Amino acid sequence: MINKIVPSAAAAVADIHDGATVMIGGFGTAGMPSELIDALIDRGARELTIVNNNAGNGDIGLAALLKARRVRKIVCSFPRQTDSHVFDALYRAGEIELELVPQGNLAERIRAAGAGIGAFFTPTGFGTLLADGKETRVIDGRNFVLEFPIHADFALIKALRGDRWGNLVYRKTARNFGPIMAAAAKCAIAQVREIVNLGDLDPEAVVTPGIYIQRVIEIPLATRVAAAPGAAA
Amino acid sequence: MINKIVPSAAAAVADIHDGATVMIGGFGTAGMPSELIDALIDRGARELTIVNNNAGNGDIGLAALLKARRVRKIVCSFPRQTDSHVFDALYRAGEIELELVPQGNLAERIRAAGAGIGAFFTPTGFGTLLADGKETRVIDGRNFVLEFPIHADFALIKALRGDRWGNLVYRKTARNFGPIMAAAAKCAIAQVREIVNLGDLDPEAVVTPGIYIQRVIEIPLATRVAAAPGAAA
Amino acid sequence: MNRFSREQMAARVARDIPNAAYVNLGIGLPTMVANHLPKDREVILHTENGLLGMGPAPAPGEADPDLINAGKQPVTALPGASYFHHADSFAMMRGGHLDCCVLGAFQVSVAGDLANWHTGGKDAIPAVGGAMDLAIGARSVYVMMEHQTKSGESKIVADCTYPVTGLACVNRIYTDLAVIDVTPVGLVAIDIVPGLSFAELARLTGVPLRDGTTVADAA
Amino acid sequence: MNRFSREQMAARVARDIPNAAYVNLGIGLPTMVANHLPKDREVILHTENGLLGMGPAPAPGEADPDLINAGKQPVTALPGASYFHHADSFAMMRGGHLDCCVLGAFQVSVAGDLANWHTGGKDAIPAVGGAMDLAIGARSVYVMMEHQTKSGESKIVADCTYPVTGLACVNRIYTDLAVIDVTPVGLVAIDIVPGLSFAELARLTGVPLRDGTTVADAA
Repeated sequence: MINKIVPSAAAAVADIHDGATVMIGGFGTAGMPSELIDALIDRGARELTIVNNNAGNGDIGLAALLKARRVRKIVCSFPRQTDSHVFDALYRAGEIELELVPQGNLAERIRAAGAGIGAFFTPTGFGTLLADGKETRVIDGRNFVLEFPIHADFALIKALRGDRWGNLVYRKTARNFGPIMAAAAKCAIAQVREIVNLGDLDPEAVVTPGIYIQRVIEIPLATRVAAAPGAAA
Repeated sequence: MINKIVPSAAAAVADIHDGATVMIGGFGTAGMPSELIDALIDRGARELTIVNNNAGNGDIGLAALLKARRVRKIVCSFPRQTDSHVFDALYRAGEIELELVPQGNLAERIRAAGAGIGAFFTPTGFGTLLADGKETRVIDGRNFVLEFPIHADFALIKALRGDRWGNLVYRKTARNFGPIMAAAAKCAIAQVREIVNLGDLDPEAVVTPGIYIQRVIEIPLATRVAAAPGAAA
Repeated sequence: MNRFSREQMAARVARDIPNAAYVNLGIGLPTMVANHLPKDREVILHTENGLLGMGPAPAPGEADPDLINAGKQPVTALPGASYFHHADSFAMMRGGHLDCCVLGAFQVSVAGDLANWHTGGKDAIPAVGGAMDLAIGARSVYVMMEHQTKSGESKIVADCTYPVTGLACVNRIYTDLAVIDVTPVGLVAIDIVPGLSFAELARLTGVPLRDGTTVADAA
Repeated sequence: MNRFSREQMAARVARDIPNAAYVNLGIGLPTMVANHLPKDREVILHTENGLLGMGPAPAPGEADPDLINAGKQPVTALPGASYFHHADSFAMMRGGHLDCCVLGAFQVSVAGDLANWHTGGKDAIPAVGGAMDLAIGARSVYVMMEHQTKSGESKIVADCTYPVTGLACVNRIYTDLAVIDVTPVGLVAIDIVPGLSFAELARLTGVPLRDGTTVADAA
């Protein structure tokens, strides 16, 4: 029998090693797998390369991982936000490397890794600082830049529901990078609000087929909210 | 108000011109938009370039379009089938041009057209006859072939349900090429079994967002079956 | 000097967006355009974080943290909306399927080059988001910005001094002083704030500018 | 000469597919493997026309023309199945996510080159389908074929004389005479039909072949 369900967030991230490339889903906090990130902080892996759209918000989730000095490099499109003070301080101190990628190229490079594409010509970024030194080509009279896939060792993503095969459905705009990161990583770990029985997800509406997911951990919606006062007590 | 619903298959294809490139959905007969193809035959456009996975089955649908000598060239992955006698005869007589494309490259080239990708490196076909004369490159020690997008003037596809914005859901493996062809064509025309009210389709389960669809025509399942005896009478 | 207000600018942009258009409104000033779309038009809004058919801000207390726009503000979804992942969303943009996007800018050049992502300052932390994809992806790129910097320099320039977002991508510029088309023959003012002469506008703009207002009247 | 039957070949392939594997079974002989998968293993079948979690053929009268496999035969979908479009399906294959595919072949070379799509004959109409994607996409590519042509020539060759489907892509060959691994040091027979000596197999194969059966016994 196939059973990708793991008993705890700690178990889910137990083999994330120093120096790993880890994709983390989410657009801001929508779709951010906070409990998996917390488990990764507890796990203690260092010198990580993180791929995310942003570079952390406030002091929780990805920001907490940065604050704990576990991240050597971040690949993202939009680090600077009103509440990205953790990243901002590390960056200004020269203590974190930044690879800035236009958001669509970031998404397409992640997609290319999962789809077995070796490289692709994109019009985005042509003639800008972010294409400096990159190969370009004119195709049908239009300018393109050659971009390469971004692969990862692990992906941490958040979905709404999953089953023991790893099939996933998401919730609203929290879907964002989850499906493509799952496919781009050797080991994709999904936290879901609810684990359902095999066959409960409509096969027409499954967004991430289970083939892309190696581990599923159930984190009910109430857990985090309920845990906060307890942790403070 | 936006209303992409057209009253008849004839109206839906009324501007398909001689020499147009027309993508036709379907894998064999699953997902083949037979009524739209029949309307295209009635329309009379000639010298068409057709993009489809196959080259027609039996004497209906795409095979009938070929039989009516409307097709100058076909781009497909699998023309030869047990019931592809119409294509076989035209091909052997040198009366139709064939561009044979590995199925995954066909799908990815169609996807690239809709996604604004200028070209991409694929491992599929490297070292084979079907990559003869094409640019190749070694990336990370692996061999790739450069492939270019396939754009179309029109796409004819079949879906299960649609709404007045053009949102579509499909049925089982009849989904196949529909979503990517819709995005690759300047004008995508969908025949659906049922038109539903705006808002009836679950936004989490819409497969083709309406932005890719220009026209929707309702062809209930019963029509074709019921029409056959009538036509014979 | 008389100036178009931000609301007037937003209303002017909204007037130029036709029924049935698919539109992406950038972060900041462009977001205001949504409030001015004529009620008799159905315009479908795209947000690059994976939603087509975006609705207005939710009623107080009804914000859903999983339903946000590209500026990470809570929004709603209209009947007919659809969700999709980031690669699909940017394929939609890059593939030329959006009729129009409206963006803020630091500078626009006479050739339509856009600078709106980075001041290039040494201590500035760069962030690009989806700006470069929007700049090259939409069929029409409209820019909304003040005509001049706070120190009175024209933001419409011969060549961008800020790092560019995209080359030759802007089609029309809406400022607090005028509406200016970027055309193959150069910049053409098609609308000027009441009380400002074309000659004065041209002087303030500081780059070659044609008067398209009289032509428009004659047409 | 004793030969493995087609059923025996299919059973032998099925034995080598582990629990939890994602597998694509090609058209023809490979399709039979599905009937021999051990009941205590859960193996998930992919069909390139857009289905993961494919089930067996439907009961008589229950065929659904919208639910077919790559050979266009009616199939079913198991609980846990999912449907996707063609670009997503081939991304799954090309991206190396399938553990294994099983394909028929005209020829396999000592380097693991595969020829299975075209005889190259002047009057043959070429058709490739998903063969080239499967050949390069799956982590392990298993070939099932008769060891010899009808005229007695080995289908395992120094170099393919038929047009190739993919280069250096085959990992293991299942024939009616043997099971042969394609390894960096050359072909290694790991199983031989009872009654056939390795020397005789090597002679019939006609290309350099190592005996891996005794090594396996010793291990």
